[in-house]
Amino acid sequence: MAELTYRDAVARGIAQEMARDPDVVFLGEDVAKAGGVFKATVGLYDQFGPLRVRDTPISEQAILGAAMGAAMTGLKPIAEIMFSDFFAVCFDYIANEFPKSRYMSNGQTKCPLVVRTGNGAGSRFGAQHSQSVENWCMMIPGLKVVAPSTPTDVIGLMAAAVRDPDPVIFFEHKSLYPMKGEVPDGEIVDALGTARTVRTGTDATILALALMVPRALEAAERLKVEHGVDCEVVDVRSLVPLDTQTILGSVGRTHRLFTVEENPRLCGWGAEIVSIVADEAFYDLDGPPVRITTPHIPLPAADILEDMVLPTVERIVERVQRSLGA
Amino acid sequence: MAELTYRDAVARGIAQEMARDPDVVFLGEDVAKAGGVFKATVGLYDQFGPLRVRDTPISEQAILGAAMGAAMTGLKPIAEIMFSDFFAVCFDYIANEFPKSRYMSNGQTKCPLVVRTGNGAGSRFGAQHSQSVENWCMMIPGLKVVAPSTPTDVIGLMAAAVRDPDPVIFFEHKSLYPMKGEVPDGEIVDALGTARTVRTGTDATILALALMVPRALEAAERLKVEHGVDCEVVDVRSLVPLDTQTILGSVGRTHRLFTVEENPRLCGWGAEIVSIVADEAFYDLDGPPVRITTPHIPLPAADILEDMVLPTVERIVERVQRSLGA
Amino acid sequence: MASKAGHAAVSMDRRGGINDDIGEEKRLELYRLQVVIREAEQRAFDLFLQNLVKGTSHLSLGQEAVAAGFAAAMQPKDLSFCTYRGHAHTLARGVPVEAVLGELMQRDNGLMRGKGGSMHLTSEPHGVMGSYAIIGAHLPIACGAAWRAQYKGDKDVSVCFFGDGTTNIGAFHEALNFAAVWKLPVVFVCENNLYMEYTPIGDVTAVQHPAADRAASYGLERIVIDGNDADAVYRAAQTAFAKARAGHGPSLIECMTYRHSGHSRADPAKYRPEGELEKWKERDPIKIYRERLKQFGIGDDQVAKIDADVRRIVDEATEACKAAPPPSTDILFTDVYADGGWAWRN
Amino acid sequence: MASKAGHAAVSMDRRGGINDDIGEEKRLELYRLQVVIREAEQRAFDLFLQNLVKGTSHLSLGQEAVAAGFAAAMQPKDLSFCTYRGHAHTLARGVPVEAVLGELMQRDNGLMRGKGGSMHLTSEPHGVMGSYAIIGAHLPIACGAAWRAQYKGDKDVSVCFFGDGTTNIGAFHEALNFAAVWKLPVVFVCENNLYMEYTPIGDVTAVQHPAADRAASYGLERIVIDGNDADAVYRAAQTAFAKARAGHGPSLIECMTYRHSGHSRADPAKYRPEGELEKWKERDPIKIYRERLKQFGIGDDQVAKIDADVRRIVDEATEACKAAPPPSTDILFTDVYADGGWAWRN
Ligand SMILES: Cc1ncc(C[n+]2csc(CCOP(=O)(O)OP(=O)(O)O)c2C)c(N)n1
Ligand SMILES: Cc1ncc(C[n+]2csc(CCOP(=O)(O)OP(=O)(O)O)c2C)c(N)n1
Ligand SMILES: [Mg+2]
Ligand SMILES: [Mg+2]
Repeated sequence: MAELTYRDAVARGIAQEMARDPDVVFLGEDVAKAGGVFKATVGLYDQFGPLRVRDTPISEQAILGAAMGAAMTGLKPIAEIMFSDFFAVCFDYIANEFPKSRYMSNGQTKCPLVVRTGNGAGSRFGAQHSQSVENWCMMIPGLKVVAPSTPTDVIGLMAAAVRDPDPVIFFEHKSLYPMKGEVPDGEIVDALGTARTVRTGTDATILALALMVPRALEAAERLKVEHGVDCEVVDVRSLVPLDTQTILGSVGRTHRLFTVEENPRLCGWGAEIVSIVADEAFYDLDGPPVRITTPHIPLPAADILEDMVLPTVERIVERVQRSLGA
Repeated sequence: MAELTYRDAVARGIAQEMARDPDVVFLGEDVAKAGGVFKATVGLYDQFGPLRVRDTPISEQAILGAAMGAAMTGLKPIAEIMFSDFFAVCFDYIANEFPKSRYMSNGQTKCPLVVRTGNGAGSRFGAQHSQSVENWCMMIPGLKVVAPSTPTDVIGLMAAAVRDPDPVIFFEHKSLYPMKGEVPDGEIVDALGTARTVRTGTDATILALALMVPRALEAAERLKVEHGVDCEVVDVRSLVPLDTQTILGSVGRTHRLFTVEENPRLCGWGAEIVSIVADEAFYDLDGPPVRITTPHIPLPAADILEDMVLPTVERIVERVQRSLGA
Repeated sequence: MASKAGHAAVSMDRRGGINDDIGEEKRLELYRLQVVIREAEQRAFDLFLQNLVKGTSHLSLGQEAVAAGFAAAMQPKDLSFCTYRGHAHTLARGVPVEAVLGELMQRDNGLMRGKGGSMHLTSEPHGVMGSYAIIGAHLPIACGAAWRAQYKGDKDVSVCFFGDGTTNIGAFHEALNFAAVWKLPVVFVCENNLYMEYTPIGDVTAVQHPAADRAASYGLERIVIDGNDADAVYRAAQTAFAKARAGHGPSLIECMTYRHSGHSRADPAKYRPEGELEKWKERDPIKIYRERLKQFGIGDDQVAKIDADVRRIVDEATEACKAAPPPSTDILFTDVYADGGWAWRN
Repeated sequence: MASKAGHAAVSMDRRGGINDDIGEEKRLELYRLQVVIREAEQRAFDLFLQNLVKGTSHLSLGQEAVAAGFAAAMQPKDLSFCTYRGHAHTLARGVPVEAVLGELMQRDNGLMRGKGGSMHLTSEPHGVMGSYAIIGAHLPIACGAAWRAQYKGDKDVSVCFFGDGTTNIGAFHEALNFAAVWKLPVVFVCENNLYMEYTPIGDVTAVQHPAADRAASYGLERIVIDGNDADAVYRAAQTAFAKARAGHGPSLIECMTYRHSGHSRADPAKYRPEGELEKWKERDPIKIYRERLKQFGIGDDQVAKIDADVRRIVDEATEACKAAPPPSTDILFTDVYADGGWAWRN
């Protein structure tokens, strides 16, 4: 066991996979010599050299297109898109190329690649550098989508993503980069498609992702201490495949559902999950499922404003408590 | 009154607005001299001339960027993106520029433009030319999003979109282009943000959009005749603003909700609406809200395959009837 | 015209064959490939008129020399990246006519059993790594395949075909710069047929030669060739492939050509000035090549034999497709993911 | 170097002023603008060290001559489109220092009251039509504004500033071709400061001059100027603006310059070779311009007066910002839509 930041876990996860498999290559803007603008890939260039860790021009389409072509023909590229907001300048690969090629070719082609990206708010970067865009990817058939919340999960899910034969979009949360956690020694390999129950409870299920997980956990503690409400907290981790068994199982026990989503409200991952639960577990529900999201507005830059829009511990506590009438 | 195709309604709607306001201009690929690849803009070039109706290079980013710059400084551009799938090559404007500029500038800038596009399946064009991507836009704060299902609505909502001071994404359904309808003479101006109840009923509410509206209507007729189930059918028309009053009002009367969505399932508009209804009208619901969607797969090209994936009248009938136990 | 070979000296060798830089065998292959494309595409058009080709389709009638010239210069492991207008390039790599027509006719014997459709022809075993229907998308993808070759020390070249209109989309620019900086073994082939869908390329492009006049932006040589002359294409391809295999990076080749039919099956091509088509038909690549064969002393009988042979293959393919069932619907949910299925949940 | 003016002959006029093509008044303006930028940016950096500037910020220290030279040549109605590195261009159009620093410090007196942040400075009344933080996005947008001018017969020019790294993204290519074909009154200004974020532009670009060496791709003249010499910039701007206003279309101008600080506040810029910064500091645009003023006989007292005046303005702005409250939170939900609100439902 060692204490590691979420940031350093990224480099360790990539290094673990690059050391294992010479077909794993890594490309992106300023990722090699400079170690990335978030310093999340420091050391990889020195360890694996300029042929495997490559700086690119500011050409996001070329980055993702090249990753795809390499993946189709035998490599296992990891591509960085610096901020997830920039998916918008290379969205064709994410929406139309990676996820459709295998199907359209009736299984002839493959696309084993990982796109990792800095996602989420909290850095006061304003509306074009702070978005949570997991739903941009979740909505596209043919992708896999994960968003770890801890350093250990970063490594384990990175390994799972790199080893997965399908295109995986890997969301790192920028505000979690400095977060520390205990990480086991040795190889860590996790599984896509698995949620994790991070707190058991009986009164309600709270689903959260990435930065919202620690907030949901803290809210659950406060709900317990201050209001005697015992919440189960599930770290969704993987949006596609979605671990509906864990989610439906939890709601089946607690009979109430809350989602804590950083994305602006409309068509967020919580909407999809609520629609699944409302359909398949309607009679399990003792009250309305409630979504706690960032309001449907662009993100403001100023700290005081940004802090007001993301779901906070207070807002989660207040909303759950109000709903449960506790 | 005159009979008009949905296709011709597009040109009439645009012409109505261009005749009214000299600041309305129109640009896109092959839209001017050739009248558009769907022949939906035939005649505009002749009527309004080469300065107002302009052919562009295959440069979707330039098209939308230019539309935005023109809109910010005094024009009211209508831009065509030939197939909605191509939003993926110009998504930055849709996701990051149009909808955020006013907010980021604290209200200093404006962006009154319309992006119209051919959306949806049915033409056997395969996975990259057949998608329903309304949710790609609905999920972005700051946009408005409409998808008419009739010729009259095409004209009325086009007028509303052009006159609206915000960016509006206007989804035309490719399979509806040949559809005919009676259209009133004279100017037609509709309102964004308004759903329309196209069939009243008491047993369940069926929400549908674009091509799914005639299918939902036909299903409702069959449910009535064959199963004695009386469904209310609501043409959602406008995803943003969303007419939650009409939707919640209808569910409040029928106590059951079905959505019929052409989009692949995850994070479709129906998910959002179900999550709203489940939260705000939970105690109105007599049973699980059910989403009838295209399965979460890329679209196949072959007719026999494509016909199997979109929600059909049969599937709607079967699903509603099974849910209602009728 | 950067193809420096020009008309090489001809010398008959002892066996009566042709011994210029191309040679009889290659010339017959070039001819055959062009005829295969011509006949199969013409058949596709006929079948469309009979309502047997569904969806859209984009023919290369008139552009056969480009596909044939490049394919004839390719090694088996070289890779093709095509557009929606990709039947020609797919056939040129040896994909059976039946598999192509079957896909256009949406039959179970189609190359992708109807799942992809005419715009997405893909045959991994033939090195056809896909046909892409979003303008420009495959240029970066071809770079990636070339990167793999470079990284692994493989000697294959990735060849990426696209149209004149495609030079104005962002991905073109990103791919060219990327390929040049990384010195990738990729060859970009612009088939300049003078039109995007219905708009003349000159109306929307700042330079006369939309690809070649931009080569310098990527440190590349300016290359414009006669895309209706299969020999010229073949020579330019050989030069570019040799450069790529030697590790000297990408090439961008603009082939001047013309499509005889409309953009897609729905297009009667009324936007073309009168006489333009006729003028280009005089330079029909197959006509040119028949003359070329004659000029190099290849007999009419050999030509006739190829023609008949191809006709028979296309006829048989047509019959096989007509007889083939529609795709079995159990493939609808297969191959979304690598596990063969489509499950997005557990 | 395409700026043909060079050093024009100098002649003192009767009043002791300077009478070359630029003139004393304009020179003092050019100097003042550069000093305003230098002082305000330096202050922003100091305030960052005091933890009073939040979020990110991208300074133009060392690049002042570009902003000043263009702004001094612009008419009031001309429009500026900037990047995240846009403080300089915003200040150069006359936006008060207080409004800029207030935005960086996320105060209620900020230009956008903290809603946009340092990367999105916008001041419609000053013609600053936004600062854009997605690389390349604003080039097409500037085309659109220029299209409006062309369509309406307005005589304003849209001026679009961006960096060397931006020349490798697709939107650059689309915008340049679009502007050239439509002959739009837009001027594209590439500030080549040799680096993208931390990577030297030469490492990732196929040509030496990332903008100028591509001008021919769009039928445009190749223009590279000394971006640290405000006079050279001013002259190039005038030429380009005159061309645009005359209806002769766009220009692309590459200004060679250098940023003295890191890419953003978080960057210590360790990736630069030793001595490079020092070499460029010898060509500090403000130093150059002080010498220029002297050479043209403008007295030290005038210079000192400007320096003191600017210092006072920046000091006062700093105090005003420090005293300003944070943004009132009731603006959080305003101005998503034109009705002033954010309602996505009824
Ligand atoms: C991004 C994108 N924009 C537009 C289209 C529609 N489209 C299909 S083919 C075509 C014309 C392409 O012209 P060109 O590159 O010259 O190729 P050609 O069809 O002439 O072979 C267009 C505009 C598309 N498929 N993708
Ligand atoms: C599409 C996109 N990709 C990447 C970035 C991240 N990024 C911000 S500034 C920058 C470097 C830009 O370099 P250049 O164009 O030379 O401008 P400079 O910062 O030197 O002024 C990068 C890569 C971005 N903002 N947008
Ligand atoms: Mg063409
Ligand atoms: Mg730079």
